[in-house]
Amino acid sequence: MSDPLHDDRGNRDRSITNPAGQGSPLPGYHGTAKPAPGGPFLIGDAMTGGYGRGADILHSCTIAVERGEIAVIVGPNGAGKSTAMKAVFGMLDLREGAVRLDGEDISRLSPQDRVKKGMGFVPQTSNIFTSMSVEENLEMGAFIREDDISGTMAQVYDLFPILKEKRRQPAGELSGGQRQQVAVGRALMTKPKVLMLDEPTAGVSPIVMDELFDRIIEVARTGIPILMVEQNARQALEIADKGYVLVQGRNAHTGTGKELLADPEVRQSFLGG
Amino acid sequence: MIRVDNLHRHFGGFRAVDGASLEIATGSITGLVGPNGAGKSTLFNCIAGALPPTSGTVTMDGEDITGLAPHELFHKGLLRTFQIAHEFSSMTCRENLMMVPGAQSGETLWNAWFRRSAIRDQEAELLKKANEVLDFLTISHLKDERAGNLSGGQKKLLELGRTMMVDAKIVFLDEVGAGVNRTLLNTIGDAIRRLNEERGYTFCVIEHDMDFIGKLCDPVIVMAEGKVLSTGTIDEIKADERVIEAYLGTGLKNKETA
Amino acid sequence: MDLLNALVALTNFVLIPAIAYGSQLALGALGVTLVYGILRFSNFAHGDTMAFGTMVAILVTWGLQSMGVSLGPLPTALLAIPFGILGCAALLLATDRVVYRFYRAQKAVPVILVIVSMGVMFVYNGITRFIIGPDTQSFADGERFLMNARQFREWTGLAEPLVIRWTQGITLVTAVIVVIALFWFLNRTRTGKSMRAYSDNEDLALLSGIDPEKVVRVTWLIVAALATIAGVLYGLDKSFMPFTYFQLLLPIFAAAIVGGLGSPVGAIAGGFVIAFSEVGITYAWKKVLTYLLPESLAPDGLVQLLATDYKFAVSFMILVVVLLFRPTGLFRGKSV
Amino acid sequence: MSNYLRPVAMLALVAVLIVGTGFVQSWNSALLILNMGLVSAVMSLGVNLQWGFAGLFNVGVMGFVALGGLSVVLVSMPPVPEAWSAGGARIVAGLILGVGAIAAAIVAWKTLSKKVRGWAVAGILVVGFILYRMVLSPAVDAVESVNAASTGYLGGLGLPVLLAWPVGGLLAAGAAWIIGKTALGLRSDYLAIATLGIAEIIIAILKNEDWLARGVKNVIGLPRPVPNEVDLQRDPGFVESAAGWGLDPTTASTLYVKAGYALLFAAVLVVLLILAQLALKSPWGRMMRAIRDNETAARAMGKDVTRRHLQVFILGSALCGIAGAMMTTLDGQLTPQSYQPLRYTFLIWVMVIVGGSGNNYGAVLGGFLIWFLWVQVEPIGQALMGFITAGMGEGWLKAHLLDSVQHMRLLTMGVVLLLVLRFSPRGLLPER
Amino acid sequence: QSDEEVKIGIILGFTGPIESITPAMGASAELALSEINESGNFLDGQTLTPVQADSTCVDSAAATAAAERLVTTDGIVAIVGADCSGVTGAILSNVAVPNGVPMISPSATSPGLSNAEDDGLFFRTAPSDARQGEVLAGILESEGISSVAVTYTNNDYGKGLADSFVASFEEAGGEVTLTSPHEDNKADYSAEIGALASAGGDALVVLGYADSGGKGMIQAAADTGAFSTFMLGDGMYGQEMLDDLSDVLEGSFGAVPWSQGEGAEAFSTLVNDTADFDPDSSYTRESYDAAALLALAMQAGGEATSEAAAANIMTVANEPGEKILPGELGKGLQILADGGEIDYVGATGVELIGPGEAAGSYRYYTITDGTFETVEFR
Ligand SMILES: Nc1ncnc2c1ncn2[C@@H]1O[C@H](COP(=O)(O)OP(=O)(O)OP(=O)(O)O)[C@@H](O)[C@H]1O
Ligand SMILES: Nc1ncnc2c1ncn2[C@@H]1O[C@H](COP(=O)(O)OP(=O)(O)OP(=O)(O)O)[C@@H](O)[C@H]1O
Ligand SMILES: CC(C)C[C@H](N)C(=O)O
Ligand SMILES: [Mg+2]
Ligand SMILES: [Mg+2]
Repeated sequence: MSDPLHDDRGNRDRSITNPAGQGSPLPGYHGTAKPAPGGPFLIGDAMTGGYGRGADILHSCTIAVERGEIAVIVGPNGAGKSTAMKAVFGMLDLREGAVRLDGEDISRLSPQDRVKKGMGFVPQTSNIFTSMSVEENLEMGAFIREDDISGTMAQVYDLFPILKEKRRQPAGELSGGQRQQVAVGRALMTKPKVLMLDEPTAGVSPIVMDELFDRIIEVARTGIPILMVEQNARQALEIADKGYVLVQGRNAHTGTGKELLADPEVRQSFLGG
Repeated sequence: MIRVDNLHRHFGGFRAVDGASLEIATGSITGLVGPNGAGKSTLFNCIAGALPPTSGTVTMDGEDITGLAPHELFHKGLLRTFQIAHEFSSMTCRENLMMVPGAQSGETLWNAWFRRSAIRDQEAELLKKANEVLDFLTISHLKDERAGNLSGGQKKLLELGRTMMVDAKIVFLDEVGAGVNRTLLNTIGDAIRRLNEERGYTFCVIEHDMDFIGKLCDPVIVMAEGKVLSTGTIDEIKADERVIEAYLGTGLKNKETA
Repeated sequence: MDLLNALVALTNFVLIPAIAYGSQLALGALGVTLVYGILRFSNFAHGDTMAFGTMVAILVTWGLQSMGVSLGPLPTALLAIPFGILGCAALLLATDRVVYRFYRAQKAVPVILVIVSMGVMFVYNGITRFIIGPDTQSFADGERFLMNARQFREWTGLAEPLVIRWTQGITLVTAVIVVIALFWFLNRTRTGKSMRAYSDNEDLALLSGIDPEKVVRVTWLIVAALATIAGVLYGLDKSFMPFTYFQLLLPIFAAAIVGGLGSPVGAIAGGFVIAFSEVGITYAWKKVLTYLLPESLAPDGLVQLLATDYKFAVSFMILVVVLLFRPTGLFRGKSV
Repeated sequence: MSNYLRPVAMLALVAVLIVGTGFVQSWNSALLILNMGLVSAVMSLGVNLQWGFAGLFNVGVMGFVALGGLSVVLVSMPPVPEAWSAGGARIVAGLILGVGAIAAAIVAWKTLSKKVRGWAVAGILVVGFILYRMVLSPAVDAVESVNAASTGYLGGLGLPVLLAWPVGGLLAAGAAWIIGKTALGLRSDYLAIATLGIAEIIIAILKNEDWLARGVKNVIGLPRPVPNEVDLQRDPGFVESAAGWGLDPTTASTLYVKAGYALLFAAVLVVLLILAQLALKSPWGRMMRAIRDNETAARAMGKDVTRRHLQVFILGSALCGIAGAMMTTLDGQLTPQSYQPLRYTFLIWVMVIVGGSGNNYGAVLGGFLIWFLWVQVEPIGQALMGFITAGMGEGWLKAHLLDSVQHMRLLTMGVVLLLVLRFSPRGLLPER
Repeated sequence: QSDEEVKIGIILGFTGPIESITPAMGASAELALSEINESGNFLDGQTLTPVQADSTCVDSAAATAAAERLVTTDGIVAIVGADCSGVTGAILSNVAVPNGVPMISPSATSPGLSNAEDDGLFFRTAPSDARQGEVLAGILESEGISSVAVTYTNNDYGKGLADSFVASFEEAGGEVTLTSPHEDNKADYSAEIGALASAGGDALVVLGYADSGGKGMIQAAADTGAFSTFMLGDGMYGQEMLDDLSDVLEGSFGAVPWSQGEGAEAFSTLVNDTADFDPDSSYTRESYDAAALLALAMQAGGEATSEAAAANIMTVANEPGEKILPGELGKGLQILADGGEIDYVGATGVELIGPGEAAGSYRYYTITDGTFETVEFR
C-alpha cells in the first residue's frame, strides 16, 4: 500500500473524509460470457494474477466445485485464499487462466454480471450493510431479482430463525455469529447457483461455529454447490467433499477432505500438528 | 497483579460489560474466553484505558489504575495488542519496534534540535534491541519491509514484538489467533510461553481456539453477557455445563470422540 | 394589542427571514451530506456548484424575459430552474468523468478527494466569474410582495408591519416538497436503497449486483438538483453574486456538521439551527421587549446579544459548542 | 542521489523564473515576487508541519496570518497616550474580567457535580458576559472617540518592528493553544471546519474592534526595518553609488529597500527550514509519523497523542503567525478587509499539496512556485487573451473576454492543483 | 527637450463598490490632460500621458501594488487619485511618500486624511467629511427630523463620515438611535436592518456606496417595511440609485459635494461639447480639477517633476492671480510660462485650505418622481 492514493496518512478528520465502506480497487471487466461446455460446474482454471499493477499473487492456481459438493480451501496466511476467491468472482485482474461457470467462460464478466449469472459470494470481512436493517440487507441481496422475493426470504428465515426476530434491527448491532448468518442469508437471497464463503467462522465462538457448519451442510443439501475458505481446517475438511491446500498462490495439495486430513505433511504444516 | 472489581461498561442502554470481577495472578498466562459479544474486548479496552468504564475499579499491584490513559498505563508496564492488528503501516518493521520505548530523550524537540549527539548513542542501542527482537520472532528478514505489506499472521507477530521492546509487566492479547493459520499460531504460542518463562511477563489472552487455550492457559476465565461465568483449569471449564451450553456447545465433544 | 405588535415584529424580523434562510441552508447542506455519505468526501466545491447552477438559471431567465415569457406574480426564474439543473448536472457529471472518477477507481483515500474538490472549487470559481462576471446580478421579477407593509398596516391596524415576499413563500414551499421527495426516494425506491447500500459498503453492494457508476451518476444528478434549487431560491430571495455563494460554503458546512454529516435529517435540522441562531442572536430585542414589558421596565439598551458585525461568526460558535457536547452532531452522522 | 538532485533542480527552476521576471519585466517586480515567495514559503512550511507531519487538517491559516499582522501594529506603532488615559486601563480590566469568567466556568465544569454544573457554567458565563460588556463598552467608546479620524485606538508599544515577528508567532501560538484545547480533543475531530470558522471570527474581531487596531480604518504607515526610499534618494552618498551602478536614484532606492527585506526574510526561512528538517529526521519525527499512521496503536505504545497534536498544531500556527507578521511589515499596513480565505488559506494549501506534503523542501518549493504563478498568471492570461481575441472583430465577446482575464487566476490555480494531484499525487517533491 | 511625454497616474476604483461613477471621473481627468496637450503650452510642448490603474476602492493591498507598479515601472511623476479614502491613505503612506510622488484625490473625503503624514505630498479637491457631517446634520434639521438610525459602510470612509455626522447631529440636539456598520458585497442585510428597525428612528441615514452595501441596506429596509425615509451620503449619489430604487427612495434626500457658479457651468458646457460623459455625475468636477492642478503646478515649477508639482499646487490653486476656468487651461499655462500668477477656479471653485483640501460646498437634493432635485447648496 505504498502509493499515496491509498495510505491514509494524515487523515484524522473523519468529519471531512469518510472512508467508511470504501471498496477495493477493481479491474475494468466489461466482456460477455462465451459458451465453453464440459468441465466442472464452477472452475477457476490455472488462474494467475494479482491486485492492480502489483506483483502476481496467484500462480496458475486451480479451484473447482461440482453440483451439490462442498469444496474447502485451506492454507497459511497470505497464501492467496481470499485472493483466489476474488479472482473467481472477477475482483482482480487475471493475467492467465479462465473462470468457467455451468458451461460458460465468464472470465471477462464484471462482478455484477457474475452475480446475475447466479454466483453468491460472502467476503471474509465487512460482509453486511451495517447501517441497514436485517431485512433490508436481505432485500439488497435480491437486488438483481425482478420476481417476487418473499418466498426466498421466508426460506432464509427458517434457515436462520434468529434473523426473523431481529429483522428490524440494524445489522451493525448484531454479534459476530449473527452477522455471519446475515451475510450468508444475503447471499442466498440471490437464489445463487453456487455459493462462495470466505472464512465464515473467523473469530466466531465454537458453539456458533458448529451452528454455522450445520447450516452450510443444509444449504449444500438443497443442491447448491459451496466453495469456502477456512482456517478451522480440521472441522472444515471433515465436511468437505473436496479440499485444496494453497501455498503462496499455488496448489500444494488437492484431494478429498478425508485424504488431506490423513496426509501427515498437510497436518504437520497447515493444521498445526 | 491485576484485579477487576464489579466493572460496568454500558453503550447507551446496552450493558457490554455488566459487573465483571476477576483477578490475574502474577506470572500466569490467563485465558479469557466467551461467546461473541460477551464483552471480552470491551473489558480489555476498559482495563487498558482505551474506554472509560461506566463504573467499577481496576487495580494493578494494589494501585488503583481505573480510567488512566493508555500511555500512562504503558509506562506502568501494562501493554496490549489489538483484535485487528494495529501496525504503523507506512513505517518499516524496525521503525515499528524502535518507536516503542518511552522516555526517549530524542522525542523532545529541544533535544532533537540541540543535543543530537546524545540521541545518536540512544538510537544505536534501540537499533540493537530491535534487531534482537526481530530475531527472536524469526522475522529478521523483514526488518526493512513496510509493516503494511506483511501478511495477517506476521502483523500479529510484530505486535507481540512491540511488547518486547520494553520490560512489560503484563500483556493483554486480543484474539491473537483469529484468522491466523494454526501452525503459525503455535509459533506465537511458543513465543508467548518463552516470554512468560524467560522474562516473567504475565499474560491475559482472548482466544476462541480451545486447543490453543488448552495448551497455553491456566487458569481460564469464561465470560458471558458481560459477567464472569466461571473460572478454572481448562478441563474444569470443558466440564462445566453452563460453559458448554453458553459457549463451547456439544460439537466440541463430538469432535473429540470422532 | 402590544402583544400582537410584539409578535408581528418578531415574525417580521426573526421568524420569516430565519425560516427562509434556514430552508436555503438545509437544501445546501443536503447536497453536502449526500456527497459525503455516498461519495465519501466533503465537497468544498459545493458553494461554487450552487453558483454555477444558479448562473445557468439566470442566463436562461434573461432569455425568457427577453422573449416576454412570465409567470405573472411568480418569478420567471422558476421556469429556468430545470435548465439550471441540467446545466449543473452536465458540469458535475463532466467533472466526475474527468476528475473524481479516476480517484474513485484508484480507491484514493477521501482526504485526497477533499483536496481535489478544492481544486475543482477554484476552477468552478473561475468559470462562473468568467461567464457572468463577479458582480451582483438581479434576476427576480414578478410580484415582489405577497403582503407588503402598507397593506398589512391598513388591514390589521397594527403599528408594526408584517411583510412576506413571494420569494420567501416559494422558498419554504419548494424546500418542503424537495425534502419530502428526497426522503421518499432514499427510503422507498429501489435506486434509493441501492444508494444507501453503496454508501454503507461498496464492495458488498457490488456483490449484490448494484452498478456503482450508476449510483454515482444518480447521486451527482440529485446533488445538481439540490444545489441549483438552493442557489436559485437564495438568489431570488437575496441576490446573486459568485463570491457570496462561495461564502455560503461555511454556514452550509456548519449546518451539515451540526446535524451530523451523512444524515439527511440532520442536514435539515442543522440548517434551521444555524439560521435561527444567526438571526436570533444578532437581533436587537429592544422593540419586542418594549411592547411586552410595562413602561417602567422598558429597556433602554438594544438588548442585542451580539453585534450584527459578528453575525458571520455565530454559525461557528454554534458549531464548536455542539461538537464539544455531541461530537457526532445532533443526529449521529457517519463521522466516527 | 536523485532524491537530492530533484529538489535542487526544482529550486533552480524557481530561481530562473524569478530572475527571468527581472529581465523581462522589472527587477522591482522580481524582488516583489521573491519577497512574497519567501513569506509564502514560511506559511506553507507551517501548514506542512501540521498536515505533512501530523495530519492535522487546518483550514484556518488566514486567521493565524492575520494575528501575525496584528502583532506588528501592537508592537511597533507608537502608543496613543490620550487613548490610554481615556480608557486603556479599563479595557485591560475588562479583558481580564472576560478571561477570568471563562476560566471560572471551566473550573466549575471540572469540579462541580454533573447535575448542577450545566446551570452553574451557564450562569457564570452569562453574568461574566454582562459584567464584561458593562466594563468594556464605555471604555471602548471612550478610546475610539479619541481623534477617531487618525487614531481612535490604543496604539502599540512603539518597539522595533522586527520584534513583532516572534511576537506574531507567540500570538498565533496562543490562539492555536486555545483552539487546540477545544477542537483537537474531539473524538472524531472537526478541526477543519472549526478552524475555518475561527479564522473568520478572528477577522471579524480585527474588523470591528477599532480600539485594538483601528478595525476597518486600517493602520497605515507602519514602521519599517529598512530605510525609507526618500531618505536614500536624499542621501548623496547613496545617489552616487547608485549612479555608479547606472541606476537612477528612485529605482535604486526601491530596489535597495526590497533587497533588504529579501535578506531578512531569507534569513528567517533558512533558520525555520533547518529546524523543521532536524525535527523531521529525529526520533521526534519518527514518533510523529507513528502517530499519523495509527493513533490508537501509538497511544497503546505510550505516546501522548493529544499532547503531541497540540504541540505540532501550535508550532505550525506559530509559523503562520510569523509569516503573517513578516507580510504585514512588508506591506507597511494592516488592512483587515484584504484577508480572504481563498487567498490566505486555500492558496497556501495549494502550495503545500503541489510542493509535496510531508517534505519541507516541497513546501518551500510550492510556496515560491505557486506564488509566482499567482502573480504572473494575470499578465500571461492577458497576453493569451490578446492573442485569442486578436482575430476577432471588435464587439461584445472580445471586450468580455479581455476584461474577464483576472478570473483566469483562480482557474489556473485549480487546474495546476488538479494536474499535480493527478500525475504526481504526492506533489513535486514527494515525502519519501 | 520638447515633445517628451510626462506620465500622470490615474488611480480609481474601476472595479468595486463605486465602479458606476469611476468611469466618468477617469474620463473627466483625461479631458483636462488632453485639453492641455492640445493647447501645446505645457512646458514648451511636452505632452501629458494618462496611465490608468485600478484602486478597487476597498482592497488596500491591491491598490498599493497598482500604485507601486505605476511609480516604479511606468515612472509616473504624479497621481490623480485615489478615490476611496481607505486605499488613498494606503497609497499615500506606502507609495507616494516613500517615492516622493504628489497625489491629488478628487473624492477621498475621510477626515483622517487631513492630518495624515504626507510630507506635503497629499492634496484633495473634495471637501473633508468633517464638513459633510455638519451639512447632513443641518439638512435633517431643515427636514424637521430629530431621531434617526445610522448605517455606514464598514470602512474608514463610512466610519469617519458616520462619526462626524453623529457628532454634529447630537450637537444640534438630534437623537441617533443606533449606529451600525454594514459590510459591502453581502447577499443579505436583513439582520442589520432588523437591529436598526428595532432601534427605531424617523429616518435611516445611509453612508455607504451606491453599487454595493448601501443599496442593499435600502433594499432590505424597504422589503421589511422598517424605514420609508432615507438620507444619503455622498457615496450614494448615482444614476444606479434612481434606476433600481426610485419608488423606494421617493421623498428621500441627501447631499453630495457640488458647486455652482461660472466654474461649474463652464465645465458643463466644456464637457457637453467636447466629451461624452455626464458632467453631473459625482466627483467628475473634482477629477478634472485634480488633473488640471497637477499640470499647472508643474508649469509653475518650470519642470515636469514630482517636486515641482508638489511645491506649487497651493500657489496655483489660491489667490492671488488671474482666475482660470475649465476650458482656459491653455491660457493659464501661458500666463505661468510668462512668469505671471494664476488662481485656478476650475469646475469646483477650487480653494485649497489648511493641509491642502477643498473647502467645498454641497448640493442638498431630494428625490422626487425619479430624479435628483436640487433644494439648495450649502
Ligand atoms: N488489496 C490488496 N492489495 C494488494 N495486495 C493484497 C491485497 N489484499 C491482499 N494482498 C496480498 O495478497 C496476498 C494474499 O492475500 P490473501 O488475503 O488472499 O491471503 P489469505 O490466504 O486470504 O490469508 P488469510 O488466511 O490471512 O485471509 C498477501 O500477501 C496480501 O499481502
Ligand atoms: N462502540 C460500541 N457501541 C455500541 N455497542 C458496542 C460497542 N462496542 C461493543 N459493543 C457491543 O458490546 C458487546 C460486546 O462487544 P465485545 O467486542 O466486547 O465482544 P467480544 O467478547 O470481544 O466478542 P468477540 O469474541 O466477537 O470479539 C457486543 O454486543 C457489541 O455489539
Ligand atoms: C467616491 C466616493 C464615494 C469615495 C468616498 N467619498 C470615500 O472617501 O471613500
Ligand atoms: Mg483471507
Ligand atoms: Mg473481541
